[in-house]
Formats: sequence, structure tokens, C-alpha cells
Amino acid sequence: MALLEVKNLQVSFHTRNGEVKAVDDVSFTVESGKITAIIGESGSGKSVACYSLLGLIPRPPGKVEGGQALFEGEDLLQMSERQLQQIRGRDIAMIFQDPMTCLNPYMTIGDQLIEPIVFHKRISKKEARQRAVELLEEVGLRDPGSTIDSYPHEFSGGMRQRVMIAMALINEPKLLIADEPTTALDVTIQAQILKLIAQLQTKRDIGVIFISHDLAVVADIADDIIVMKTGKVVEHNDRQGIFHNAQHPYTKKLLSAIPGGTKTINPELHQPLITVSNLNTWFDQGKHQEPVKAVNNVSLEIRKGEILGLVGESGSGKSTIGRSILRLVPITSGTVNFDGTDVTSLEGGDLKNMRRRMQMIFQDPYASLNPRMSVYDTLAEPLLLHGIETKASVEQGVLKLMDHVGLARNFVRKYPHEFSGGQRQRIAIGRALSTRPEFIVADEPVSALDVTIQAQILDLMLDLGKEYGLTMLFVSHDLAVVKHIADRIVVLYKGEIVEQGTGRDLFDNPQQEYTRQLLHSIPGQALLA
Amino acid sequence: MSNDTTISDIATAEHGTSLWKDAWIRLKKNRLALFGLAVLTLFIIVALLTPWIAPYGYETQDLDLGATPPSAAHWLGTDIFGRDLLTLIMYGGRISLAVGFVATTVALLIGVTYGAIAGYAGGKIDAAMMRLVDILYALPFMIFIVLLMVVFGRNLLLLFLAIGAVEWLTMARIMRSQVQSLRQQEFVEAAVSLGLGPATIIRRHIIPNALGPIIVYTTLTIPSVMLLEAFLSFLGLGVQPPQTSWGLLISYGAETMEEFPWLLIFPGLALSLTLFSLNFLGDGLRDALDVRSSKD
Amino acid sequence: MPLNRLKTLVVLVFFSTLVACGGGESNVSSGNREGILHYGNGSEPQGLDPHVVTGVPENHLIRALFEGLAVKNPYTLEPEPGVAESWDFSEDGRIITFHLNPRAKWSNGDPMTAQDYVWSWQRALNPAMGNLYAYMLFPVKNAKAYATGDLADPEQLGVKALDKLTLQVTLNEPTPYFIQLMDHYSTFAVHRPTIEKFGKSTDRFTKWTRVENMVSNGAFKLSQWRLNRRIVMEKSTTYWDADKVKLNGIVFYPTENIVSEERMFRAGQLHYTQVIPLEKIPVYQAMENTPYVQAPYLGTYFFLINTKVPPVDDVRVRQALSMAVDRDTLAATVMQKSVYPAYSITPPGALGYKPPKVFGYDLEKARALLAEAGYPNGEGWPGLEITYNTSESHRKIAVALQQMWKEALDIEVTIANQEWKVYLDSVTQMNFQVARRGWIGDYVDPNNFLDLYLTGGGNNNTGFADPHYDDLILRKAPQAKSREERFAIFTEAETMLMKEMPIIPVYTYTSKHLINPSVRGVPSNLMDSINFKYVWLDLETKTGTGE
Amino acid sequence: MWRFIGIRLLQAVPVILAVITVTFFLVRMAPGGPFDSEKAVMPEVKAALEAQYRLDLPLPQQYLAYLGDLTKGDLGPSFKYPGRDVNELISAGLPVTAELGIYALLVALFLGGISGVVASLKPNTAQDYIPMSLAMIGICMPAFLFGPLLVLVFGIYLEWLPVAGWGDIPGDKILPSITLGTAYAAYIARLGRAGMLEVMSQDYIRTARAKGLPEWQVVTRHALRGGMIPVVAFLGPAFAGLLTGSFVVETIFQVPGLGRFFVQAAFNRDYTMILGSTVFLSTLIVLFNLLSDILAAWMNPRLRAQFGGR
Repeated sequence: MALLEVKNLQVSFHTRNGEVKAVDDVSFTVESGKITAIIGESGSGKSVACYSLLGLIPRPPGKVEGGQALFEGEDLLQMSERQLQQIRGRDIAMIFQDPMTCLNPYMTIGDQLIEPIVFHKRISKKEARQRAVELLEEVGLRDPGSTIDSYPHEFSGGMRQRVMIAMALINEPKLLIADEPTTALDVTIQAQILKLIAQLQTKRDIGVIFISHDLAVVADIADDIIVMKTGKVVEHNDRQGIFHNAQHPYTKKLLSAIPGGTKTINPELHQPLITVSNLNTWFDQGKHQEPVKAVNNVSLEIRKGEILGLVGESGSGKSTIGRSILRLVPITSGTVNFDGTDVTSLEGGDLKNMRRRMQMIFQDPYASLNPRMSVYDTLAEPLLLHGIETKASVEQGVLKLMDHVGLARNFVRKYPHEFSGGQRQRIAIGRALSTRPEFIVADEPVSALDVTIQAQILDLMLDLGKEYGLTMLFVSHDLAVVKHIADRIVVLYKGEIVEQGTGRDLFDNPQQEYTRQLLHSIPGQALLA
Repeated sequence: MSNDTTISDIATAEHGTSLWKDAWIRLKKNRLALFGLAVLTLFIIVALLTPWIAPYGYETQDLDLGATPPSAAHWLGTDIFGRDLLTLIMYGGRISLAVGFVATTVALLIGVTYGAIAGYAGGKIDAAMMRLVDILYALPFMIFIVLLMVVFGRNLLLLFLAIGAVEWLTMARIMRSQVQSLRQQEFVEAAVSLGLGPATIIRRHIIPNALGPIIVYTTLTIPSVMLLEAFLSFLGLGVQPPQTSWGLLISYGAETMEEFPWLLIFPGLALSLTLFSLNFLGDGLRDALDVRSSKD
Repeated sequence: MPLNRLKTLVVLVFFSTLVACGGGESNVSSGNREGILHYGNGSEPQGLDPHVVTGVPENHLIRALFEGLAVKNPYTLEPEPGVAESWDFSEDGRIITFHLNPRAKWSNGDPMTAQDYVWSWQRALNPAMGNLYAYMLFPVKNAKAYATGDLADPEQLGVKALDKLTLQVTLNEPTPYFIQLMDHYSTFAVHRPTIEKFGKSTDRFTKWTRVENMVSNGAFKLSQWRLNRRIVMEKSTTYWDADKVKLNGIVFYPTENIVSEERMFRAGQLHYTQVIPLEKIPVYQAMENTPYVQAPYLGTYFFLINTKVPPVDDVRVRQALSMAVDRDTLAATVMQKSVYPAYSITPPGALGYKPPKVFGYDLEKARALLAEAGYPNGEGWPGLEITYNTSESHRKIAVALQQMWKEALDIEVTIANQEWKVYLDSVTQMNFQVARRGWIGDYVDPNNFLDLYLTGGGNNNTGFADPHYDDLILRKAPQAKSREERFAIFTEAETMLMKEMPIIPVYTYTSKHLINPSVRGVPSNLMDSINFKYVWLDLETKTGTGE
Repeated sequence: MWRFIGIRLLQAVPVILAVITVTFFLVRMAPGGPFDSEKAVMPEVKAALEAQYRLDLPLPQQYLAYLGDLTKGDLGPSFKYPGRDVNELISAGLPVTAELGIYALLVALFLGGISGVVASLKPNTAQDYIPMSLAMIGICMPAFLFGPLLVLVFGIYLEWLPVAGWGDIPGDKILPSITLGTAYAAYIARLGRAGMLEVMSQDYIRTARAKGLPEWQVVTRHALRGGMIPVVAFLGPAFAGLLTGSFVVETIFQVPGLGRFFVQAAFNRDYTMILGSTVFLSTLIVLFNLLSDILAAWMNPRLRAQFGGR
């Protein structure tokens, strides 16, 4: 008998805009001792399906409309809240996406860890604590005997996720639901956590549901894979089946969207457009603390027409370099030479003029557009500011830009909240291009997008880059993406340059240990190679 | 916003809903907020038209009549001078609403500008500006207003200014924290990288996005200003008789609530209705303007 | 969770206090049993030093604690023996000899002596003292000169101790009301050793009036003084007439808020209230066995007119304004029949004085006068402002008056509410046109009202100046041979005053109290003077609030 | 943390000095003086009085003299109450007002906290609307109306509680505390509701539910602490507001607190009392704001760490 058998599950949300079917007739089974991955893009209903099993969707507006979920033969959907409480945290435990927000910041991790076991098993706090220390040790926390009394903010993201895992496992549940447990983590940490989950699962021989948007992530660990799209299961197969014999077009699309290949380098590009010398950007932490050296003595060169990839984990200073070049953060020392001009000393009109020549595309297409300005206002503002178009011609200018970035003209009066993420990023690209810049800093422009959209946007950027003759600094944490798009790659670690070279050089023959580690952490290599 | 220039050659342009329109659409679905809006509009119209539509002159007395309960001639009854209570409430509403709105506007203008500048400038300028706010916070302002009224004599303009001068502090704090969080937003960074100057950025990109909480706080400030006026009236430092305000009427009414309850009930109703309406409207606006809720 | 614990605590505190209350005996019934009077005294006293303070609440307190040479009988207001057993006048009425009661003692047991009075009066008149009521003693020879600093030697004052128990007072001229003044606290004796123990005799700030220090000579002595809460007095055992004192104690409450005071009375927390809110009067009047007691009071409510500014510099305008005031309606409606219309500055009945009535409510004549003055039907009227100080009842009168004048005379009238000190400033600086005013007599004599309008008098404030009037008050009246002659002179003066109309009298005050039926020995009188020595609580009376 | 407190206290000194200076000169601009009375005051008497209170000195000299006394902790003698000095008046009233303030705050926390939390648990239902409407009524209801209303109902008609007084008759502290506390209860309810709603939408609440904790434990163990931080931050200003704003309640219930002194001082032109009360109050406000900041920081482990040690 399967550990969990979900039959014809239907969940809908009753919102102001009417009823939305989030989960539509979904059936799947989860076996004990196996990792079942549920893959889908945002809005596919993958999380809702799992949360509804445990009564964890907000009700209202959410409502389970029908179906069965047999857990060890008993229907979870028919249980009372009290019965469900007995299941939650004891037989079925969960891990969530963002370890930064999922732990209660006001309680020590010890108190939070022992809560499920004290509550469900009614053992003494002392015993529970003993158990917690053991488990923390098992998930790889150093010195758990003393760190158990720390507060969550004293841990890094990876460590917190380990605490979350320990908390989920403390009652030895039969089923573990992991909802995007590595998405918020750096790539090296992601690799460690994936390994940990796989280890613990094997050791305990429990069932795991692993929810993710990224096929590559589950490539190494999943036994079964369920692919969902807009509330429906489109394909359900074992790992080999999905990766090597995908049936459904959507699955194929997902697979093909995983960036691959290395850009071939154009040897003609060696005339530098931007020369960064000994750049330091430090942030003060108050009078009595060492400043944070976000960028520490970095020198690099960006050649005219090339796309330079800047790779690093969070805190490596990769975004700060981009912002320092654009004068969006005050730099501490060093020079940035742009086509013969030192950008760092410009003021007033000269600075405004320079800003026209350098633009930026931001990571979050939700945050980078003013929600109270229509597409027209957003695009017209820079055109008019820099006198690129006159009042009379600005409408045509806006429309042309929209054509270029692939937005339908009749959206011109719409507001950002009415667009999807990909469309918004197109608006943002249009805005960046509006000033006819020579240089663009693209700060993780695709990492907030669904995988299928990522590919489209990357292609658009490559095309436009060629068309406008742009030079680009492409900042990303995702090695695969950078390898796909960049001519040359710079690897950063803690504010300093570790290594640089062409994509091929770096991938095939990394010189530094850190680079090797990074490359090693790229998920799903075995299957995708 | 430059919506006044139209795109003539695109007949098919779909007019999107701006967040304002969107907010209005959602507000229209919120019955309590609409009720609040309707009541306030009604009260404001009545206040504006009072001199023409009041059933009696507000100084017209009938001493022999004295205080009478509601009747056909006087729908809400009369006070001890035999003055028509409905008329008094209408005239009182003019003052109370004016005090509420004008003082709040004063607070709004000062607070929003001040907070926006401090929040946007950041660093030492911010520290210095907020230190001043802290200083003013430490003033025992109740005593201070009393002192001001005592020193300069009671007059409405001063009352507005004094109350506005007190209420802008919180407004500035709210605005500053809004601006501080907005300043971190990427669309503001984008505006900087486009080459826009600080004034334009504050005006076009920051203030429109900070308005939600400001509007909510505004709808909370108006009642507190009206109650402050009532308190000053209780002390005898409010408006000059025979002019009156709701606060004044209530404070008289409270003293004779056993003998002439209608003198308390009706002005009290008028004030509570206004405050409730403002509150409903404020909550409604907050929900309607919440960008987060419009995303999904 | 600390928050949880806090909440439990709150709940506990909350309910334990709730349980603690209820079922308590009311002040009135416990007071009746124990002979303690619970007395609403209006406000916290400024202090208890008879030579420093002014004001009605202070008066009640000080007259319970101290006793003058002579006191007023509460029933007749005629003087009767206090510290002085008897007194006699010299032939020409300028020298009074007081014979002190040998049993009169201070509350610490010290005997009272004539020297106490000599020293106390010197203190009361000492310019360094800053005694606002120093003028009460001005009939005494050289008192004014000493008080204004013109005379340095206090020994030249007309007050001498002939022996331990005999006090001789020399007056400037015969002063028929002088004996009455002996019941005013500014003429009371204070205990010299106590005062000197805590500072200079003229210090205003010393602590001699505190419970633990205070030495007094009245029927009661101070036993507790809790700021803004209560002042408690107990019967003094050293008082010479202690046998007659029936109360065992008095608790004075600073009942500043008159609405609250009435509620306290209704809830049985008070025996006696200082006043009553106007709106409550009809309610109480309608009761059987009403606790409401109303009586004429030696005071007049009127409006000052600044005779130096137009349009009220014209006597016809002033007369028109005065005649257009419908005092009967005002008294009957706004004032809830609790006052009497007044047409003169002197209240009627001051020991037999009948003030003249020179004018009445006459709209015809008022309009004619106004037309004569150049404002027919209010045309060309430059406007008039009524100034009053913040107070519910003043506001009522001013609002009513404004409307009466507007309607009757068709003239524009505005009103200006000023806060007390601003109002005082305006009045003293004569920075007003018409201003509300009241005057309560310090002693029962028309002189106390009529001398207000002497040329340049400190309380004149109207610009009224007439040498003939001054002559009547200052020279002729004191020299009058009989009471009739004297009153005739006053009548003449008052007629002059009411023709010139520097003031518009509106009504005669009344004293208005709520008094629990168990309280006895509190007869109504013109001075609203209560002598606690005579008060007793009748246990037989059903305690209640009249409801 | 001591450093932080020290800096804040030091910063308060110029603030309070500025308050003193402004107040000192402002009150002198007010028309009318402390010795004006309805009956004319003889010039000689007035001069004597002014000499006793140093008012005969030039204004700057008076100012310096006042500051000099202040450094010795002496707020000077009261004008209105000869024989009492301002220190004495404040120390007589302070315990009462503080007690009233604390009770009112407890009432406010109790009523406001409970209704805020209850309302936040089921937003936009009757369970939300009813307590929140009551809170709104609390905000709308001026004390000079609410107080008498309570007195009439509980004091006069039901005869359960005394109608006035403070500590004289058992139970007489209840009505003033409730009257004063109600307005603040309303604010606390709103703050508490908003704070709880914010916290209840946090991810860690979902974590707690996923552990299988029953809802009431989720609320009490996980949500309350974070949700109440805005309330705690409000307590400082609220308490300062209670101290300065108790005037109306003190008047209605004849409570012998500071509020009456303060307001009357302004009306009486009791210069020293006005100054004394402003100085005293500013100091209190600074202190209470500091205190509630510290408390709110202490409740947040992350900030607590910044203050140096848990």
C-alpha cells in the first residue's frame, strides 16, 4: 500500500475576482522510502496541493472541493482539525522554502525544536532537549549543545534550513513534505542540503515529497517526478522516464529551458569600454565596527561589445560592483573609467549625461517598476528627460520601444500589476534601452522568473544586445545561465575576484578551488551532461 | 502623471486600470467604506450649504421656550436658549469639519514634505531633522497648546496651526519610514540611474507610492484633531460663542445629560458618525490601495 | 510568557477592586452617626494663613479654624461675642475697647491676649506681607499709611493692648460696620510663636499652616490636609465655647467641578454642596422635602461699561442698553428662577437699605434713547463687544444679552470669551466696551458696593468720575448722624450712579446649596455665612438625598 | 546598552533646556499676572508680592536665577498656593496621577489587548467588527462624556461605585481608571490587531501550525510576542499621554492628580508651576519613550543582541 494516495484532489480559491481552480483533479501516490518530486512553475498548484492535505491553506478563500487523500489508509481530507493536529508534525512534517522567515525570531531554536516532540509525545523538556541536540548534530550543526540556545538570526541561511530539517524530523515522521527547500539558498549550500535530505531519507526510509520549480534540482535525488501545470498533473513518471523519455510537450519545454551550452567567444572584442581599477566599496556599520567590505580592491575590464558575466554567491559583492560602476552606491576609493571619462568624479549635468549612456536592468521585475506609472509613463519619462524624443514624437518613440522588447502596442496604457513577470521584465528592458545606452548592467535579470520565461528573456537580451551594439555586465549566481550568455566570466568571492576567463576556460579548467566547488554544485549535472 | 497627452494613432490602446482606478473599483465593493464616503460627503455638503439651508438662524433664541425635546418645529429639539439644535449642529459641523480638515491638511503638508526630505536625504540630514522631531515630541503638547491659546488669545486660525503643528510629527515619522523603505526599492534606483533629480524622484516616484499609509493616518488624524478641539472647548479655549462646534455642543450636553439628553445625543451622533465614517473610509482606502493585494 | 502572567495580574487586580467596592456605607450615613459633616467646599484652598489668602473656600476653612473678636450670628447677622466677651465704643465712636474672654485659648493651650491682636494686625498690615485684604483694617488709625509704606513705625497704629485682656482700637472716623469686620479673617489673630518658629513674620511661604504645626483658636482644629483631596478638622477641646460645638469634625472636599459635586451629593458622599448646576434646580425644586436651599445673597451680577469709548461713552446709549435687558425673562429662563432681577448695584435688604429703582425694562424708551444718540433703529451703529470670562453661566448670560440687544435695538453685538487672567487684564486696562462683573459684599453695608465707583477707585474700571458722588460717599455718609440719614445719602449716590449708568445691573445673586436634611443649624442669610459652631447633624432625620 | 541610554539621556538635556526657555518666555508674554485678582490690588501690595517672588528683577536675571535653582532641583515656590513649593505640589500629585495612569494603562492593555487579538484571529468577520467598532467608539468618546456616563450608570443609578474621589472610599479608583484607559484601549486594540495580523501572516506561524500545535498555542506561544511589539512601543508615548491627558478625568472624578495642577497653573499664571510641570513632564516623556524603546528592543532578540548581551 502506498504511504499516501491522493485521488482527484480539487482545491479552489474564492477570491474577489471569482473562483480560481488552483488544483484540478490531481491524483498521485507517494511510496514509503522514495522521494517524489512535484515540479511546476509558479501558479501550477504544486504547493497548494500539498498544503491542502494538511489543512494548511488559508480558509477562506481556499476550499477543498473534492477528492481523497489516503494517508496509511485514512482520508486526511475528512479529518477534523483536532485529528489533523495529531498528524501534523508527528506523522507528516514539513520544510519550507525560506529558512529566514520560517523560524520564529523571538524564540531560541531549542525551544522551537522541542515544541513538536513535547506536544505530541508528552515527554519532558529535558529529554526533548537531549533529543534535539542529537538531531542537530545529525543535520550537521556544530556544537549543538550550546548553539541550541541561540536565536535564529544568529545563524546563516543554510544553518537555519538544517534546523528546520531537524525540527521536521524530531518526531520521526513517516512523510516529509519539502517545499522548495533549497530555492532561497546559494548554490553550494543547495548542494549540501540536497545531499543531507537524501541521506536522511535513506537512513530513515521515509517518504518525501519534494516540491520544486527546477527540474535540475531534483535530477539527482528524486525517484518519481510529477510535473504540474495550471493545477493539473501533466506527466508522472520515474526519474529516467522524465529526463530521457518525456512525453508531454510541457515537460519537454521545461527540459529544454535548462540553460546549457557555452557561448563561443568573439575574438575581435578587446578594446576596453570600461576599466575598473582598485575599486573599493565599503559600507559603514557605525563608528565602532569594521566596515563591510562589499567590494574589495577589484580591478576589471569590460570590452566594447562583450557580455561580461559576473558570478558569485550572496554576499560576494557582485551586485555592488555593478551599482558602483553606475554610481548608484557611493564608492570608497578607486576609479571607473568609461570610454575615457572617470565616472567617479562626475557631478550635475555631466553625471546626468553619463547616466544616459549606462543603464541597469534589475532582478525583481515587480520591484523595479513604479506600480503607479503606466507603461507609457515609464517609458516616456527617460525619453523626455534626455531629450531623445520631443513631446510630439514621444508617443511613437514609446511604441517603437514596445515593439523592440516584444510587447503588444495596445498594452501601452496598462499598469505593471496587470502584467506577468516576464512581461514586466520586458518593460524594464525597454526602459533601460530607452536612453540609447552603450552599456547595461543586468543584475540577475532572470532569476526571479519561471524557467520557461527565463529562456525567452535571455534570448531577447542577446538579440537586443547585438542590435543595439551593447556592452553588458551580466550579474548572476547561476553558472549555467552565465555560461550560456557571457563572453567572459569573472568569479567573485567575498568582495574579491577569484578567477576570470572565457566560459570554456573556466568550466573545463578551473584554476581555483572555489571555482571548482561552484562548478561541482551545479545541480543535475549527471543527468544533463 | 502625463495622462493628458493622448495617443491618437492607436485606437486599440487598451486603457489599463491605474492603481487609483483599481483602488476605486475595490473601494466601491466595500460597503462600509462607501457608507463612510457617503456620510462624509453629505456632511460636507450640508456644512457648505448651512447658511442657506439651516432651518433657523443660529443666533435665533426663544428664551421662553427654553430646552425642549424634538418636535415638529424643532426636529432635534432646542437648547436652553430655545435655539434650534439641528441648526446648531449644522453650524457646529462647519467649525468641527473645518478644524478637522484644515488642521489635518496643515499637518499633512508639513509632515509629508518634512518626512520625505528626511527619509530621502538620509544620513546626517536625516538624523538632524529627526532629532528636531524628537525634541518636539518631548514637549508636553497639551500644556503647550493651552499655553499658546492663553498667550495669544483664542482664535481659530491659531487653533488650526497649533493642532496642525502638533499632529505633523507623527505624519513626518510615517512618511520618513515609508520613504526609507521605498528608497531601497529598485524602481527608485532605476529612476536614479535614468538621471532623474531628487525632487522629481520624490514627487513622481516616492510620494504617490507612500500615500496609502498617509491616507490612513490622515483619516485617523482628523478625528483626533476634532477631539482635541473638543478638549480645548471643554477647557473654554475652543471656538468663541455663540459660534459653536460639535465638541462644544457635546461638552455642554454632557453636563445636562440627565435633564436634556437630546442635547448630548444628537451632537454626539453627528461626531461619532463622522469619526466612524472616516475610520471606515480610511480602512477601506488602506485595503484598496494595498499594492500587495493587487498583485494576485 | 510574561504577557500571560501580566494579563492574569490585571484580571486579578481588576476583579479584586471590583469586589472590594460595593456595600460601603455612604459618607452621609457614617457622618451622621459619628457627627462628621461632609462639606463640599468648592476648591482647594490657596493656603490657610488668614493674612495671605483670599477667597470663599479659604473663608470657610479659616472661619472654622479661627475665631475673630466678634462673630456674626448666622440667623441675624448681628455681631455677637467671639474672642471678645464684650466691647464698648467711646462717645465719638472712634475708639473701641474689646474685652477678651479669659477662657479664649489657642489650640496648644496658650491663652489669647490682646497683644496677640496687636502683633497680628501689624503683620496683616505690613507692606512686606503682600496681604490683599489689608484694606479691611484701613478704618484703623494710621493703618493705610503703614500698609502703603508711608509710615514705618507699626507702634503708631491705632491698636493697643491696655492689658492682657483689653484691646483698644482707634479709628479714623466712626465706622458703623467695623465690628462686622472682626469676623473677616484678615482681622483674625494668629499665633506669634508658631509663625516665628517657621520663618519671618512676613514670609508667605512658611510651613506654619501645616497640620503638624498649625495653632489656631477656633471651634475646630486641623487634623488632616491632603492636597486636592480633603481637609479634615476635629472639634477643638481648647475652644472656650467647646460645650456648644456639636459637630465632632468636618471634612472639606475641594469640589471644583460643580456637576461632579452634585453627583457626589446625590450619591451620599456630601452633606452640603457649595453650589448647584443651573439645570438641576428645577429637578430639585420639584421634589418634596427638597434638599435645595436658595436665598438672597449679598452680591450683584452686572456689566461694566467703559464710559471712555464710543458708542457707550454716550449716557443715552448706556441707558438704552440697560433698559433693553429683559431681566425678568433672563432670571426666569436662563437662570432657572434662581436669581432676582437687579436694577441697582446694591442688593436689596442690606440691613434695611432699600436701593432706588430709577429705570425698568422699557423697549420704547430704549429705542428712543438710542435714536436720540444717533442710532435710530441701529443705523450707523459701530458695533459692541461683550467681554466675559470663561464660565458656563457667564456664557449663558452673555449669549442671551447679545440676542436681546440685537433683537430689541437692532444693533450688532459680538461677544468675546476671555480666559480669567486675560479678562482681569482687559478690565484693569479698560480694554473693553462692556464686560461682565460681579461683586460680593465683604460686609453688610451699602458702602461696600457704592465706594467701588469713587473717582479712580481700584475697582471702578468704568471711567466713571463724579466729585459730587465722591463727596457723598467719602465725606457725607460717614458723618451721618443716624442710619436713616446715612442710607438717604447712599440712596442719593446710587440714584446718581444709576442715571449715569457706568454699569448695567442684571441680577442679585442667590446662595444655592444642596443640604442634606440631617444638617441643622445652617440658616440662610445674606452673607451665605455658615458658622460651623452652630451646625449639628440630626440623627432622627432620615438620611437620604431627597430622592 | 548603557551607552545607548546614556546618549539618549544626554540628548535630552538640550531638549529640556529648550523647552524651559520657550516656556519661560512664553508664559511671560501671556496677558495678566499671577497676582491679578477680581478685587483691585493695591500697588504697594503688588510690589511687595513681586519682590517676594523675584518678579522685580529683569527678565533675563529671573531666567538665570530659575535655571540656577533648577540645577539644585528646586522648582521654586508656587504663586497660587503660597506656603507650598512646586516640588511639593508635584510630589503630592505624581503618585496619584501615576497610579491612575498605571491602572488606566492596565485597563487599556487588558481591554485593548484582548479585543485586538480576538479581532485579528478572524479578520473581517463579526468577531473582528464587533470589538473593533467598540474600539472606535472608545476613540470617539471624549472623556468628558464617557466619565459622566459611567458615573451616572454605575454611581447614581446602580449605586455600585462611588462617583468621585481617590482612595477615600473603596472602589473609587475604578471609574476614573476605566474612563482614562478606554481611549487608549481603543488605540491598543487597533495596534494589536494590526500587529497580530502582520505576524499571523508570517511564515513561522505556518511552521508552528505544521508542527501540529493547536491554534490557541500558535497564537499564545508564537504570535503574541511579535504581534505585541508595536503595542509595547506605544506604551511609552501612551503613558506620557496619560500623565498629561488626565486633566479631564481628574476634574470629573475629583482626583487629586497632577493634571489639574498643570492646566490650572496655566490659567492662574502660576509661573513656577507652569515651568515646573513642563520641565517635569518633558523629562518624563523622554524617559518613557526611552523606556518603551528599550522594552520593545528587549522583546526582539535581534535588537537585544545589539544592546549587548541577552
